[in-house]
Amino acid sequence: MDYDSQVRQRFLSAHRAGPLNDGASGLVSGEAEDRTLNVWVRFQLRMLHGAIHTVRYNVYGCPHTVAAAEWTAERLEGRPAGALDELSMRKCLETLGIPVEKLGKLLLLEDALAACRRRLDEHKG
Amino acid sequence: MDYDSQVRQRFLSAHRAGPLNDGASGLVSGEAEDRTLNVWVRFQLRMLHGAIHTVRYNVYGCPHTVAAAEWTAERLEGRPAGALDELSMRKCLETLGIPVEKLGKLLLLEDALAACRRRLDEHKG
Amino acid sequence: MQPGEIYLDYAATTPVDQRVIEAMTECLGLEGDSANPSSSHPPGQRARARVEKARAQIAQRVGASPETIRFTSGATESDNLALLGAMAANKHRGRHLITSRLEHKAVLDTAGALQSRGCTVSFVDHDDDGVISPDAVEACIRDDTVLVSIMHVNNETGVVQDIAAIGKRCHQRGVLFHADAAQSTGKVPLKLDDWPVDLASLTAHKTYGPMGIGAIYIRKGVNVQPLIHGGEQEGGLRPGTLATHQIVGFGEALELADPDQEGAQLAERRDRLWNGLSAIEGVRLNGHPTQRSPHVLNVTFPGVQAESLQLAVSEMAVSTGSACNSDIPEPSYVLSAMGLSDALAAATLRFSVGRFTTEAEIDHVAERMRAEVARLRALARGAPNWTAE
Amino acid sequence: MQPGEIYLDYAATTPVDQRVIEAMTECLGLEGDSANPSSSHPPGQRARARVEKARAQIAQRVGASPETIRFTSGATESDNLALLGAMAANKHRGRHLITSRLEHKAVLDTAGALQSRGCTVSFVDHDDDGVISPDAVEACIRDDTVLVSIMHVNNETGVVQDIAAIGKRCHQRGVLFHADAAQSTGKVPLKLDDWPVDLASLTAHKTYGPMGIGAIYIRKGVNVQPLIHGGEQEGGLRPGTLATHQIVGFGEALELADPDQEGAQLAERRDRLWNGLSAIEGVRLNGHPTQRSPHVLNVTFPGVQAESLQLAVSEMAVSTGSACNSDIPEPSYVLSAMGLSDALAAATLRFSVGRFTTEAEIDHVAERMRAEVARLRALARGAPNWTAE
Ligand SMILES: Cc1ncc(COP(=O)(O)O)c(C=O)c1O
Ligand SMILES: Cc1ncc(COP(=O)(O)O)c(C=O)c1O
Repeated sequence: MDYDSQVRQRFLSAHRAGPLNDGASGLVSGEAEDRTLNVWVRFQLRMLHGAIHTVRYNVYGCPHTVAAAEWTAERLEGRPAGALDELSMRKCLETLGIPVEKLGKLLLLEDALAACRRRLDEHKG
Repeated sequence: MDYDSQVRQRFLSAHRAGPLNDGASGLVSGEAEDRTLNVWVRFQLRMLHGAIHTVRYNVYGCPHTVAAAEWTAERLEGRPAGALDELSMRKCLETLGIPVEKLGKLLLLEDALAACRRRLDEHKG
Repeated sequence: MQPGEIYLDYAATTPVDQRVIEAMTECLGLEGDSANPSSSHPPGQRARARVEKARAQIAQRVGASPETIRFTSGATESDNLALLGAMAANKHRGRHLITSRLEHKAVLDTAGALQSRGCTVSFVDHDDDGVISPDAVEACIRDDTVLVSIMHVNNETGVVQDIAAIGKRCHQRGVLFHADAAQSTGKVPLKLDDWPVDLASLTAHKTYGPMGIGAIYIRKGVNVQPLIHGGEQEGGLRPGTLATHQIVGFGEALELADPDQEGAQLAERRDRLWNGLSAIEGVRLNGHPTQRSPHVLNVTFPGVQAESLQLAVSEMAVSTGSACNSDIPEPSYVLSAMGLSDALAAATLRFSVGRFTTEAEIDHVAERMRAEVARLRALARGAPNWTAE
Repeated sequence: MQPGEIYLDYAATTPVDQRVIEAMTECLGLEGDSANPSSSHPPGQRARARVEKARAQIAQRVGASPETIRFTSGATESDNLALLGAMAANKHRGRHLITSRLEHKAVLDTAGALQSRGCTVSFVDHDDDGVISPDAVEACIRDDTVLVSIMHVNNETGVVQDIAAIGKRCHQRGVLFHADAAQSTGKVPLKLDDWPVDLASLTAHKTYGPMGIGAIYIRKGVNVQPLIHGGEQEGGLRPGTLATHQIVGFGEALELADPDQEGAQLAERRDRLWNGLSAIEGVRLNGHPTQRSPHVLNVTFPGVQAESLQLAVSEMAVSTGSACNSDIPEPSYVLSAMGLSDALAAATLRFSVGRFTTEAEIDHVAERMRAEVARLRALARGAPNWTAE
């Protein structure tokens, strides 16, 4: 498999990997998994003043999935909560040069973000 | 094709090739040919005191046939006329290391010798 | 390899030995024995002599007589020729083939092609260690069985089948026996003429010979129909200009291969590696623990994906999935057949050691694997159980 | 070759060019790009990149796009794949094949195999110069014709068929066209994508590349069934580990081959040789006098047997009969089909010149041929007419 350097670098560094301290306040998290696709992912967001302050993730997956999780975390930090709905995995695919066959796996990241969004709405509601 | 050195050497030298002077006396000759085998051969013998004094041949054929003609000429010179009947091409095959597939061609040499023998008998008779 | 890279994928292919390269080069240029070995002129005959010398070298190494060895383009072609050729030439005996789910795709896909041509195929069972019992093979034999095809050394797990015992059952029942021996040569001794084997597939590139040349062993008297037509080469069974340098390389490689001596060295390296890896929690060695070839180690690291592990340790060439077909990463059908879940199969790497593997390399690999498995497991912390079961 | 030997059998095979040997060697040892090109690790990917570079080099030289080129073990296999594979994949269109009696055995014997499987085969006529007219091909086309297979350059006579014109007729009638181009590359320009050719057979070893590697050109959209099964290599059409060094050698060889420039040089050598030989009484040049490849000269010396002539001049490697099959010396079926008697066919030698042929060699050969033909004719003095007619 020939990995784009964008993928390689994010997979190897995975700066934003790892859980946030569960005890802290303003924390939402969302998971998604697909056994047939062999992927599991969890995002954790620390919200501050209605914006996404910090993003952390844990992921079990192929290098593309890991890199996409890292990219997602990068993109979300500092953005308003609405960004959760706007983030497109097709965009991720393009930016990181990920083969289109992997889109199915990447869409699980969207699912995990949607779960975060739901939690956020619950908190508000 | 891998030729035995015995074949190679006789084919390349062909010492006894070429016609005898037709004008001379005591000369018999015999030919044989087979178009399907792509072979023609002629032996000429000079007889002296009832023995074979000199043998010459012309031949159109493969290297094995040429070498066998040379070998035949070698063997006959200095022998009594009876040698014409005794010479065996199986012997030739063995001595020169000729593949057995070539026996058909070699047997034409026997035919040519038999023709010589008949001429000899006619002369006597 | 580039500086710093460690090659541990000898089961996929082996670098050509320097001595083999030299023998090959002697057949290549204008100054070499570069004529067509079917040509009747002296340079052609010299090339032919080299071909025949190589045939004898190969025959000698696998315990066969030279006229049983026919050159092909590799074990894939040999497997095809064995299965398609023997089934076609023995139609009068029936149309039933027996093989296993652990075979290389060259056998499995050919069995599939035979099915689509009206043959029936039975798959013999194996145990969880990937071992096929002679009893199980015999139980599959029917009146219309023509051929049994069971590999000698499995390319993914290294498990060795007892082909002498399996072949014996076949012969007792009047059935032909084919063994794919692509992974055996130089690692496990072969005695083809002595064993009840009718057909065997060999290849050069798993034994420090060149890629693209192989052979089929055909026991005297066994009928096989050619796949390829045109020309009298290899007794009409496999026409096409004989590739002198490739054949010479194959011959030289098998001349150098010495399973008795080299096998012990490989086993020592492999065991050292397993020693280093088994410190990792939960690792599991796939395939029979002792009935195995000395060059392969198939290891599952529950909770991490092999594809990620491979990229993490990309200075080492190790294999995910089935070596010969890893264009498309999908869980190994061999491991699945041996009962591994998809997740575990996808958490598996094949390490294969060879002539040029050093102890220092082994130690480095073990250390790096421990570190990267830990990192990737941390990355996946919180994942559900199915990812590691 | 050994010192003093003169190689004039370039149509049988060519010595590998030194630059090609170097490129091949880079893929062979532990330091080289010696991994399996199907492996997903970095060394595997480097080998894969070399394979794809070679594919592009080959495609470029034959006027094709890279994805139309699939590697095989040589033109024999490609011919088989073209004929068997296209007939099998297009059964719904019919079961009729058209070819000629001048084809290589790889085509003729495969046509025979198709006949024994229920296909019908028509042989298109040619003139005494060995030229096949597009009209004659068209006249053979029937409603159930699937494929026409006509070679580009004849391996015995060097006659070039107008495959663009023949292919055009095929396409007008909705029939597939295969051209065996084994002898063309580097001597005669090929424009496969531009020409109405669906399938073409290529080989490396006639163009200073290695023996044992070839390719099949398959126009986009043309269906061909594989002969060999197992693995996804070459889009599943031709499985088996890709032989990197062989493919790289093939690519490099075609990169170096330049028909425009080299063809002129070959023609000049060939004409010099013909000049020297035509001084011999009664000699006759077989095949069309101008519609021919620059590397082959097929000459009959009435009244002498080629086998004897070959041994007499054994310092020169020239070919009697059909080059690829001269294990068994029998009159060439190509020359017989062109109307030569058995005796004349057996009095024929093929001289083929190449990149390394020098003028001094040519002059030596012409002189030696004159002397030895004279000697052998003297030896056969008195022979009946049929030996020279
Ligand atoms: C067991 C087995 N059979 C067959 C093959 C195919 O061999 P080749 O690459 O020579 O076609 C391989 C490896 O690729 C193998 O490991
Ligand atoms: C016209 C032609 N076709 C096919 C072949 C077979 O090619 P290969 O030797 O690559 O199998 C040859 C030469 O051998 C040839 O000259």
